[in-house]
Order: sequence, then C-alpha cells, then structure tokens
Amino acid sequence: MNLLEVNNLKVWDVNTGKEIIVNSSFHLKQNSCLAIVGESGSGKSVTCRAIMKLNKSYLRQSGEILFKGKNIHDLSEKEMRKKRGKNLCMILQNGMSAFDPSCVIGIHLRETLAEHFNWSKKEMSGRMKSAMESVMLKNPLEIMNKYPHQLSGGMLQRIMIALAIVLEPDIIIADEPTTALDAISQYEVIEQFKKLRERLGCSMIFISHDLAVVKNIADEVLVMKDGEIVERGKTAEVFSEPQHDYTKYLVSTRQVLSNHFNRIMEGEAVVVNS
Amino acid sequence: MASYILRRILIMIPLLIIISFVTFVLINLSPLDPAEVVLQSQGVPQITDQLIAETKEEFGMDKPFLVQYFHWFISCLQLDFGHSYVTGKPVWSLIGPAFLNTLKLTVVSSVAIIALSILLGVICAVREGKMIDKSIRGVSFFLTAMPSYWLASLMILYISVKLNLLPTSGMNSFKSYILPVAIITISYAGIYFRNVRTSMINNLNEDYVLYGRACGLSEKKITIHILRNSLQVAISIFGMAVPIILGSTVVIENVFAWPGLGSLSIQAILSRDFPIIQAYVLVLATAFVIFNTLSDIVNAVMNPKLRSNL
Amino acid sequence: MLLTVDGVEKSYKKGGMFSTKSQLVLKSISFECKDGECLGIIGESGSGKSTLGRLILGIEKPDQGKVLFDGKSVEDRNIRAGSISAVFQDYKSSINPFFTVEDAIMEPLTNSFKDDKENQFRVDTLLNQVGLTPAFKNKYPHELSGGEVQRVCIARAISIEPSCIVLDEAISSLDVSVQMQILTLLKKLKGIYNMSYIFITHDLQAAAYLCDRVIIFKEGQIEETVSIEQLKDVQSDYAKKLLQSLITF
Amino acid sequence: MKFLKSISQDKIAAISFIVIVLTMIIGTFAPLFSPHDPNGVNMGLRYAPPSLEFLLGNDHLGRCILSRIIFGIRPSILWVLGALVISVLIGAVLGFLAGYFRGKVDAIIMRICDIMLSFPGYVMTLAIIGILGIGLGNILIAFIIVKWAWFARVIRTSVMQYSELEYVKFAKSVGISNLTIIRKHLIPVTFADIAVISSSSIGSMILQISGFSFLGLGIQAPNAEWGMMLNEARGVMFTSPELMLAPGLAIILVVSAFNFLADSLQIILNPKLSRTIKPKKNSPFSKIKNQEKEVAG
Repeated sequence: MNLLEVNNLKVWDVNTGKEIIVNSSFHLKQNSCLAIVGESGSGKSVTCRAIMKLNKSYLRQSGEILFKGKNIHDLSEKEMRKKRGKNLCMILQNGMSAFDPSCVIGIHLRETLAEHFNWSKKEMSGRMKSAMESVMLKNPLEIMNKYPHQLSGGMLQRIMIALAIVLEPDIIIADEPTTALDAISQYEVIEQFKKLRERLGCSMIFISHDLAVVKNIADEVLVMKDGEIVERGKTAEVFSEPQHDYTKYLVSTRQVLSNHFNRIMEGEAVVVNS
Repeated sequence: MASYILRRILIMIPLLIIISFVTFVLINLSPLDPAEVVLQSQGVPQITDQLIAETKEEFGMDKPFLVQYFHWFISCLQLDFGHSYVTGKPVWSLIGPAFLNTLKLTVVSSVAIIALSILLGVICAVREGKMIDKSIRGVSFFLTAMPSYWLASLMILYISVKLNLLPTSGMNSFKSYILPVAIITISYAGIYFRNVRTSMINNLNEDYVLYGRACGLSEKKITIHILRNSLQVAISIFGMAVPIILGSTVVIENVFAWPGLGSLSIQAILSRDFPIIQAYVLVLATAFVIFNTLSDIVNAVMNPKLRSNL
Repeated sequence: MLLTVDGVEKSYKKGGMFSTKSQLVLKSISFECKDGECLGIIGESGSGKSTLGRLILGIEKPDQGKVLFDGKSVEDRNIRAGSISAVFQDYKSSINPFFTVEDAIMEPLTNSFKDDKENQFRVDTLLNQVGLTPAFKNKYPHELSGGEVQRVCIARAISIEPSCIVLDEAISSLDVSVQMQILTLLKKLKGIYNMSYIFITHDLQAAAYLCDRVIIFKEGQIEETVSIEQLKDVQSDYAKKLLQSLITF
Repeated sequence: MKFLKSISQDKIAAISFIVIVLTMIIGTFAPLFSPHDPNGVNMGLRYAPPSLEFLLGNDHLGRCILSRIIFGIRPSILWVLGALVISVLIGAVLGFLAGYFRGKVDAIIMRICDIMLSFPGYVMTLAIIGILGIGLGNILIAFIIVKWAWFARVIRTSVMQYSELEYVKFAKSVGISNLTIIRKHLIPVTFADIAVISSSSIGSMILQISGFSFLGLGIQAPNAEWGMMLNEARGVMFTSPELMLAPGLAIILVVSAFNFLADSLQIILNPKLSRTIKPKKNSPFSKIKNQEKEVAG
C-alpha cells in the first residue's frame, strides 16, 4: 500500500502568479526511501513543505496529497498540527537555525514531546536520552542543556534524528540534511539515517542535490527540474541507465569526477594534467 | 559573566573622566571671557578691568587651566558644581531636584513607550501587510512627522483649556503627567514599534519557526519563542531610548512648564549661566553612559550567544 | 620557485570590544608552490584556509612570517599586479553590480595593458575561451546564472595572463553539474596558459580532479602534504578519516 | 535618470519628491514667489482671516503669513540641508578613511567618535548653543559638531561591509590602487547608503531645529522661520489658535515628505531589497532611527 500519494500537486506564487510546482504526482511506499534530486530552485523543498502544508502564505497549492488514503487538504489546521511531528516528521538542512537560539535544546525537545504524548518529564528525558545515545551522542543530558550555538552542525543534525526516533513517525522528510556539513560529519549523519531506517522501518523522503548521497541511501528517486518531475524509478536503474537527457547530464558529470577519483584511489597510473 | 560586568563598569571610569574634561574644555572655548560673563549676568553696570581681575581671582580663573580643571573635577565628585552666576545659589540645589523631576517624567514615558511599542509591534507583525498593519504604520508616520511642541500646544488648548479636563502646566498630581507623557509617547512609540515589528518579522522567517511548526508545536508556543527572540532586540533598543528621552524632554518640559532640567537649562542658556550649563551636560552625559552600560549588560545577560563569547 | 609561504601566523580578536581573547587561525604555515603547479588546499569550514587565501593575495597581512612571490613580498601591490589573480566563492558579489561583463574584464586589463583597442579585442577572445560569446559583454551580473558569473570571473582572472591564480572555493556555491563544467574549463585553460593554481576547497574529489598535490589542512595547521598519486597512502589519522568518510558515486 | 525612473514608479515617493523639490525651488527664489514683504507690519490687518490678497491671512502684527512661510523655507529647510550636507561630508571622509584602511587610523577615528557619541546629542547641542550664544547660525554649527561622529560611524560600517565583497577583494588582489578601488567600487555602492542615511536624518533635524527656534534659541525677530512663527503664535494661542495652523502643517508636510522619500529610497537604492522584500539583516540603518531621532523637537 502507498503510505503517501501525491496527485497533480500544483504550487504557485500568489503575488507573481508563477508556477513553482507545475503538476507533480508521485507516491511513497511503506518502508521505502524516496529521494528527490535536482538543482537549486527545482522545487524540491517546496514539494516537501507542501506535504507538510508549511509553505509560506504567498504560496498556494492544489491537487491531492493522500496520507494513508486521506487527503490532507481536507484537514483543519488543528488536525494537521497533530499529524506534524507525530506522523510526518521533518529534518531541516541547517541545525544551527532550526532551534530557537535563545533556548537550550532540551526545551524544544520537551515541548514537542509534550505536544504529542502524555509523558512525565522524567519519561521524556529518559526516552530522549536513550535515543540520543543511539545516534552516538555522548552525554545527552548535558547536550540538552546547551544552546544551539554551542553545538556543531553534525550534532544538531543527529539531535533532530534522535527526536524523530522518539516520535516514531510514519514518514520522515529530510530536506538536504547533510548539505551544510563537512565531509566527516556528513558521513556520520548518513550512517545514522541508514540506522534510523533499519530501526523504525519508516518511510522517508530524502531531498538532496548530491547524487552520491542519494545513491547511498535511497530506494527510489525522482529527478526534478524547473518544478517538473523529469524522471523517476529505482535508484540503481535511474543512475545506471538514465533515460531523460537531464538525468543523463547530471549522472555523467558526476561520474567523471568519481571515476577520476576512484582511479587514483585504486592506484592506477593517472595522467595528471597532461 | 561577572568579569564582563566588572570590565564594563571599570571602563566607565576613564570614559567619565574624558567626558568631564570635554565638558570643562567646552565652557572654556566660549568666545567670551568667563569673568566678563559673571559680571554681565550679575547685572554689574560698569565692567572695569579691575573688576574683571577681582572676579577672576574670586572664581579661581587666574590659575593654570589644568589646575582649574582638577579643582573643578574634585568638587564635582562631591556634587559641588559651584554657584550660579545669576542667582548665586549652589548649582546642585538647582540641578538636583530638576534632574529628579525630569527622571520621573522620563521613566513614566519610557514605560508607556515600551508597552505601546510592543503592543503595536506585535499586532503589526502578526498581521503583516494587512489593513491594520498598513493603517497603524501610516498613522505613525504622520505622528512622527509632527512637531511635538505643536501637538502639545494644541492639546493644551483643546483638552486643558476648552474642555478643562487636565492641568495646563506644572507638576502637581498624577493628572499633570498625562499630557506630557502622552506627547512623548506619541513622538517616540512610532519609531520603536517599527523596530519591534521588523525584528518580529525577521524572526518569523527563521528556520526555527518552520521546524517548530514541523514538529507540531502550537502557534501559541511558537509565538512565545518568536517574542522572546524579538524582545531581545527590542530591549537593547529601549536601553538606548531611556537616556535619549532623558536628554530630550527639553521642549516638552518647556511647553508644560515642567520644573525639570529642560526648563532650567533653557533659562541658563538664555542668561549664559555657565556653571549650570556645565553641570547640566555633566549630569546628563553621566546618566547617558550609565544607562548605556546597563543596557549592554542586560543585553549580554539575555543573549546566550553573546554571553558565551565573553 | 613561484610562491613561498614561510612560517605564517595569523590571529583574530574574538568577541566584542571589551574582550581580550584572540583566536589563532593559522599556526606556522610553510609551503611552496612551483611554476605551473596546481596545489590543492583542503580543509573544512573554519579551518583557516580562506584566511590563508587572503594572505597569499596580499589583502591581509600575516602577524608573523612572509608570503613571497618570486622572492618578493606580496604585500606590495606592484608585485601582485599582472602576476597574481583570483576567483572567489560567492558569485553573487563577485562582480560590481554597476559593471557590465565588459567593464569587469577590462578592470584588471586596463591596469596592466594600456592599449585600449587591443584590450577590446582581448575581451572577445577571453569570453570565447571561457565558453561564452562576445554577446555577453553588455550584460549585468544579475542577468547571469551562477555558472556564467564564474566563467566571467575566470575570464577576468586570466585576462592579465598571471602566473598564479588563487581559486578560493571557486566552485563551492555552484550546482554539482556546473561545478564539473568549471573544473573542465580550468583544466583546459591550464593547458593554454600554463599558470599555477592554488585551489582552496573543502571538496577532496574536486581537488583530486584538478590538482597535482594537495595540502590537508586542519584547525589552522598543515596535517599532511601529499601528491595526488600517493593520495591513497596518506599517513596522518585525520587524512585517513577524511578519505574514509568520502561518499563516492 | 534611472533613479528618477524608479522613483516615478512609486507613487508616494514621487509625490514626496515633487513636494520636496517644489519647496526647495520656492524657498530659493522666495522673493519671486512671495506676494508680500514677509516683515511688512500692517497693524490694520492684525489677525485678519484669509483673503484673496493674503491667502493665509495675517498674523498678530498684520504680516502676510504666506510670505512668512515662503521666506521661512530658507532657514527651516535649506539651511538645515546645508548643515546636513556638511556633517555628512565630514562623516563620509572619516568613515571612508576608517572603514577602508582600518588599522590605527580606524582606531583613532573611532575612539574620537565614541567620545563624541557618549554625550547625548540633544544635550550637547544645547550646551554648544549655550556657549556660542543663541542664533540660527550657532544652532547649525552645533548640529554639525554633534552629528558628524554619528555619520562617520554609520558610513564606516557600510564601507567595511562593501570592502569585504568579492569584487573589491578581486580588485585588491590584482593590485589595483586604493584610490581607484574607492572611486570605482566603493563610492557608487556606499552612495546609496549615504543617501538613505541622510534622507532619514533630515526629517528629525528639521523638527529639532524648529524646536530650538520654538524655544527662542534660534533665529531672531523679525525674520521668519517656522518654529519661530509657532513660538510667536503660542503667545496668542488662547485668543487666535488658527495662527498655529499654517507653520505647523508646513512642517508636517515637509517632514513627512522627507520621511516617505527616505523609506522609498531604502527600497529603490537597494536592488536586493526590492526583489526579495525581506529586509536586509544587520543593515547599518537598523539603528538609525533610534539614535537619530533623538527628539521630535
């Protein structure tokens, strides 16, 4: 069964009348990871926020977004709020700005949990603590008493993952979660995402422009360009035999870099800068 | 933290010394011979060279400049700012009560300004671009373009004289506060509410609002977070506002005959009563520095990012 | 020896006016770059690599040590003029918004070569060389895409035929596919002009594509210097970890 | 030209701009526009209501109010503009020196600014008037002395921000001379900022100076100045309040025109702002109105 089905989604700007998402339809199966790739401005983020109904007020959307068979456009704002976090959990690109800079991290975590569960304070801390330990964060209690600017981007990203573990959502929507990180933290965060999937068995929508990361984590992939889905399919197939010219172009440019690098690492004699 | 506050307070000392020096130099830059000014303001009919020399000796004006400054500085520390040239009364006996009166007016006005600015700022930010936002901003634009003394005069004319609701002048009961405070509030709230509005709108576009919503937090909780962050900016602005208002109630005090520093200083300027002008500048500059330091410290305490950088 | 960086240190004041703390951004950095060599400087954000870039370009002065170009200090702008050039990261601010593409390329040209007519002709050639057409001459930067702006910046950088170009995260804010185009272009131009590149980046794969030798930078210090062929045999722990963490396609 | 074109697209800005330009023209050629001698006393016409000959009526000495308003433009607006230009120029030169060359020059200039700014502006102005003696000239001198430091501070911030931009870094690294960089890269972009700063200070300066005149510290009778006219009207406020109307409205009109223009300039001169609408963070102007508008005179 499809957990999430998006039919004829359209998003446009009220002020300019410009269409940002032209007409997109896709679905997300239970227990699978769908990646949306594309270059900046292709409408990846807007698509995700449309699913959460969190786009800016000047963006309007139409079409069907069926979550477990129910159109979320029919939900009231209050019902939608109950779904956010509990059923649909989002992970943002920049951890530094995703938490209120004048509160310690713990406050956000506790407020979120209090919104969805009737747990005691102690139970919340206990669950957060074990979730944070499972994403390799040491001293969770100490971290919860720190301000966002005192933590690194990679740690904040893992805190968001830990919160997702406690919330046990049906769908995790990750919007460029590794783009702002340096290479080593990026690797660690991706590892945690993989574990998260194994552990919760939840479905995931993973937005990225980095094909290597997508190849690493996603089962299926959508390629977007200028608000349109130009290609879709199993990740391995799309990347090994791209059909659309744009995908071909994306894949081939990426391959040049990788092939060169792989040859170096395999120790083959490379003709450097002839 | 403690060391920051201490450093911030210690740095006030050289600043205050420089301020006192500048104040002293300022008076001595006057194109007129101070002794002559003394005699003029005492209404001496014929100013002879001998009289000038005598006056100089009497006021210690014949000593070297730095010595004069040193004497003056030491007595200032003891709140002895000399005697008025005109009335001969000790300056502090005039400045002290007047400063207190001005301070009262300032504090009451500042509270009104802060309350009104936050109220209007929040309303406008939440309804950004809607009718109410536009109309509040439009009205505030005209109010800030209005000369406050003009508005004050009109209010005295209609509310105090024609309707006889409030006193026209003086500082007798709480009723005397209403008009001056209203005028000061009108001329300042227009500026400060815009600051609250802008900083709230900036915060509304921050990622943490999006993430809070994505986590299903209620709008009430999110608004509290936004307010908390925007008020930080607002507080530091208000910290600067208090001393500015303190120094600029002159015109309003004059219109309402408020027995404060403003009225006193205008009198002193018109009669060239230098010791009073000198004390006036020194007292307000000191208050200015103290308030600025306080607002910096409050700001540092409120903002965790600043705090950890100290 | 073209460029010599000798025992350079740099620190910045941290915090506000009343803070006495200062942070050491670069700690005794020494290396050399030969004529026609392409040297990569790899480091994470905040590792001090961009500060190093500014010191090499003479925009800032080191607290200690020297940056020498052909044996002379780069702090003298006459040494820099005509022989050293740069391309920066933020394509949004890399061309004066009041300048057309032609104005932008002419700026260093008129500084080095006085003949106006010949310079006009050079602009056309340069635009062709970076894969644009002379029709771009009258455009303003906000009318161009990120990749196009970076091409113009490269044209501007090579216009004076410098012997060394500093590329400070020159491809980082571009989309991945556009990055590749720029890398290819840089490789091609190197064949034509035989300049040396100092390629500052956080992207090891891109550096490996372009460079002969890379310096791995961490917290203001050089962790390891290694030629590309030996990249797989790096010694330091940090470099090993960095290689391990790479997610390849 | 581009500037005029973009201003004509913004209705409020266009109207404000026209109001300001007209005021300045009328003020400059006051004798041509004013129907009567502004100082001509005519006791027979005291408190006369508006008539065809005296469009705004006559004051307590029977003088033509319209002519007095027109002649009042000179001290109330034009001279204030002059003082503003001088203090902005001083501020700009020092701000450029400090912001571009940094180092010791910067430290010295900024320390002096700090000291200047640690006096409340209004108090300092009053003190200088007290020492130099009353009169409009002295008020303007006091204003220049008090304001330059603040302009220097703001312009320095602006110059520093622009000096960090990549195209300035590029120009430096290819060895272009500092003077050329300042002339070709920095002055054009900072000019927009300076225009915005100046236009947003002028409104409050007009108000403050009229306030001083109102207190009797400014121009001396019988010369016409708007604040001075209001001061005279105050004396007879209870019997003929209508005398307060014309000068008061004149001030409101011109000050709002300047304020509206300042607001629009901020958007017009900043292409980034006009495209995204979202205000620029940490702009050097965010503090402007708090510090600058020290009083509504």
